[in-house]
Amino acid sequence: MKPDWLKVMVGKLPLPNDTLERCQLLEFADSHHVLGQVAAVWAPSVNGKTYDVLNNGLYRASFDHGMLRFEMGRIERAFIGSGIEPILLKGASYVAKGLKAGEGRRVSDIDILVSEEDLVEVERLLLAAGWAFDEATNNEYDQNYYRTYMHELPPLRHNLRRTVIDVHHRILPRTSRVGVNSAAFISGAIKLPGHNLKVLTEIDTFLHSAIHTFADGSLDTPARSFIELHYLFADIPVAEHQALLERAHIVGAEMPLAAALWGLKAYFSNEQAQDLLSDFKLGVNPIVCWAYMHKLENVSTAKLAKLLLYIRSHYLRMSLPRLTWHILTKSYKRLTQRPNLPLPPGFE
Amino acid sequence: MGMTDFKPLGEYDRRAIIDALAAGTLEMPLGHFTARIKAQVNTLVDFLYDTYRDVPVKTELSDVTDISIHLRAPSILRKYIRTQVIPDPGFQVPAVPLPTSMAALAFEMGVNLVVALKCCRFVSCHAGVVANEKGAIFMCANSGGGKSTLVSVLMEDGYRLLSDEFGLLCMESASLAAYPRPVSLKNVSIDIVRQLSGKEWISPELSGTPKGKIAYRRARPDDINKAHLSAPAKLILFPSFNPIGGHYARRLSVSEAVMRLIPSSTNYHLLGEKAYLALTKMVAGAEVYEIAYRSTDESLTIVRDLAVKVGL
Amino acid sequence: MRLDQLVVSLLNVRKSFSIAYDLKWIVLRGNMQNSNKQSELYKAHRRQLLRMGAAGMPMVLTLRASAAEALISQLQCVFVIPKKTKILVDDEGRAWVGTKKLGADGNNPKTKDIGSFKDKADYVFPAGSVPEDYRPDACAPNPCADDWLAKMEPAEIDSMFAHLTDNEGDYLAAEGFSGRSDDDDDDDDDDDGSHCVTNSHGHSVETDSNGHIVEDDSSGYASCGYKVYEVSNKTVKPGDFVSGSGSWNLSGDTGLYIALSLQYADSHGDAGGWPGISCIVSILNYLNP
Amino acid sequence: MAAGPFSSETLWVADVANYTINPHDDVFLIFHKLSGDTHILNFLSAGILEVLKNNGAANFQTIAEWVWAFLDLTVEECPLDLVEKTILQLDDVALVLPQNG
Repeated sequence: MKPDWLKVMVGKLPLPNDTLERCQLLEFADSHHVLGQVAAVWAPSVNGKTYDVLNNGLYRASFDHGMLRFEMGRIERAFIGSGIEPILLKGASYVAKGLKAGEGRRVSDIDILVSEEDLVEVERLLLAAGWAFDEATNNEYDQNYYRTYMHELPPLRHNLRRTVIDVHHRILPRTSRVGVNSAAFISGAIKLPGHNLKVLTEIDTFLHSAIHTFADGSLDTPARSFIELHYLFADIPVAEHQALLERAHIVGAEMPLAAALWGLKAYFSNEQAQDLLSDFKLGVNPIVCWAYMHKLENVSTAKLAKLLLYIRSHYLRMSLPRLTWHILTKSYKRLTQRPNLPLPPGFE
Repeated sequence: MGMTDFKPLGEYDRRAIIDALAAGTLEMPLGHFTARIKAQVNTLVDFLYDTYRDVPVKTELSDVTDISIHLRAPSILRKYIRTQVIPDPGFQVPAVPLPTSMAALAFEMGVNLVVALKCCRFVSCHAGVVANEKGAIFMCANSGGGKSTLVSVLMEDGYRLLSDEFGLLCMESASLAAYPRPVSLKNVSIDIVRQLSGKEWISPELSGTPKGKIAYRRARPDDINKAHLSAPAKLILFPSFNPIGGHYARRLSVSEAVMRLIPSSTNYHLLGEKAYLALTKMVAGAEVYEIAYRSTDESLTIVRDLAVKVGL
Repeated sequence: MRLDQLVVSLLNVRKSFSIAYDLKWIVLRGNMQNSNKQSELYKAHRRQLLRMGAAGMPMVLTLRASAAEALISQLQCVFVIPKKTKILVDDEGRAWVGTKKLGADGNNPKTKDIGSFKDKADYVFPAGSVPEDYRPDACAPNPCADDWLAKMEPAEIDSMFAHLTDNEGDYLAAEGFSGRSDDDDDDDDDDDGSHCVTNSHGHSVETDSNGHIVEDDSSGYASCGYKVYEVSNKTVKPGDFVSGSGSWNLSGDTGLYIALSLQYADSHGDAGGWPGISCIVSILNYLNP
Repeated sequence: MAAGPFSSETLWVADVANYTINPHDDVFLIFHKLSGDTHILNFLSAGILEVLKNNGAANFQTIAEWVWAFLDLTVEECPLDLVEKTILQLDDVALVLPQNG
């Protein structure tokens, strides 16, 4: 990927006129799952084949959004009378709130956050309503691993619709080295008008995206994450930037915030992000930056970068002995089992 | 730019095609789609020269394309196909690693998969479609139903080829779009069609493929030149080759037809209500039959009778 | 055929979704064809429908299966290899699959069982059928190591494959090859004595008039020329052997079974009694729609 | 199965605003806009949607009585239990919803 392609994808630079480069950009966007977001920006102002290709992205996104709205209703149905109001996270909340970050965005599974004391009841109600644990994780090791060390239940797939819910009870794994205050996020959540569901505030939404991108999980779709951060940051009025810093301090998200601001500066030349960063005490880990840049831009070193990010993400999640044991077990499992096959469009 | 810049692939000299393939700038219109092809496989060049010789192509891109196909080697030993467009998060278009000698098969499979799974302008169903000026015959079957043989036979019976692998239903007009591609023939059907159409229309055979012996029946210049013409479905068939059973034609109700068509579609759910409306509209405008036959001749007789019955 | 067997083989056939629909279809529409809404016939059909509904058949049918989903679901099929099934492989990649007695020390077959196992094999695959990795080392060349299969009359080979035309699908297999009648059990009786096995020391051994091997060594197990793979009663999920890029990654004993299944599918499609063949074929259709 | 908690007193409504239904013979094609799913209903499941559409929310017992009258059926022909099972099948695909949902 060329570094300035992300600017093109959010409309800060025009689409390349060179046909081959335009092809490559669109193919990159598609394979990085942001074609729909590029389409949301460019489809209205282009025609011909460029429009046709972008239109494919719009179809997929609108399918995902339809699926998402339906599943929101199904989740509310499953929780009827329980008084539980799950908090929508990530893509689900962007679409539900009608944020720019949601326009044209793919949503493959639904992330919800519930308080830890509700967890048992939430699991019971979802299982009763037809969700079930995937075969992949329905084994003792994975179940124990998730429940003991992770911040979420193993993914639940609905046995009729094949849609997936990730039920989080914390923002980050129990074992995480980044001490994020999950309770602060949960108590700060606001009701989604017309639903028995909740969403995070603008500031928390941005912070959570930063945490998810930089402190949790290896970054599989860097382009999508950076575009997301770009839009979510733009949703926060400049007047509230100070509040953003303070909130980051309260919830313990300084490091991810710093990294996110670096990303916005590096890929979108965002001055406000730069100003905030310079006010910032905490620096950004150069290795992390290197890894992300190479994963995003440089195919030849991408593998190494991915490995770095993989190990790092687990390093962030757990202590070293546990990490070693986990990676050993996982690689053993990888050797002994075949990967599960991917699902077709819309059935993820 | 535009069609004026296109000329039949067969009229280019080999060097130009090879360079364009290497640069990934070979542009090929396929009905309403265009494909960008990148490859470093000689056997593919041979195949294109033979089977796509009448298809107009450009060696430079005039615009972005719906389909982007890249044949490349994951290892020294094998070449396999990988489309550069991934239809869905985590969903990779599956492709069997095939020896270079089967690059043709890999290419055909790859193009079909992209059209089936990625292109959203049409409802795509597993179906072969032929048409005359009055309308189209839509033959819905998985591979093995003798669909391709039937398509080839009807091509000799005065119909033009719309598509072999996937029937493409336009959501606005509920009519069938042309997608004239080589008709893929398996095992015994190869000889049947070779005798019927003449050997000059049949590609060299690939043997030992996962599907057994395979050869392609080239689309005719007329099929290709009329690719912009859509046709309304007049006759919808669910054929099954049934050597040990009887032969019959059973009329299906609208609801049963829709029930059979939806599972045969690769993108019905993706397209939502527009697809439902188009599909039901197509069915309403046609007569639908489930047919079974014991031989190619028998299938032709049955289809001819039904075609007459619906005024084709 | 018992009903449960019928259903099993029904669900085993390639277009399982459409068949499943056909079954439900009966429930949804009864057998009624535009009969007059007041007629007794019409009411009778409705009552029949309600009885089947009360018996648990669905009153709502959702048409979710897109071809793409059907393709994926085909990859989830699972089958169990019949009890006692063993695969005997020679150094040229021939394979004999059967359930008859074949003693083994690890992968080394008991030399005196080899001849009879080959004679009574349910399926025979020609040279080159078995992937290199699964083949044993060749033994030192000796006079009787020539290809007895090649020397057989076509008719004899046909008779070996005769039972493939028992067109009973996986239901036959579900009974562990016992679908074979005894008369074809001794297909290739006229053993020409070319069943040769060499033991660990490379000494050749002859077969007696009954085609049973008389070997001249104490070890009793062939350490070259032949290998045996025990796949009895193993549960196979072929989809697990297909990588995300759609290629086959075959490993382990069941990997060999799948390799042979692919050979079988090439020549016979999903006809005949090869256990799990319809599952394999449905996956091939997924890989090459 | 059901899509969530319910009781014999739960009041059910049909999601009328979100589906289009076309009868063919005694079979009904339904497209459900929210789920994007296409369903085939028979006269009983379709009849339940129809009475709910005409009469508004009701519990199992009341719906059954409406259905018996509407389809000219006796309780012997169409037991309450079957009506309940069918309503729950409709609940599974969100064609009917509990009212307070």
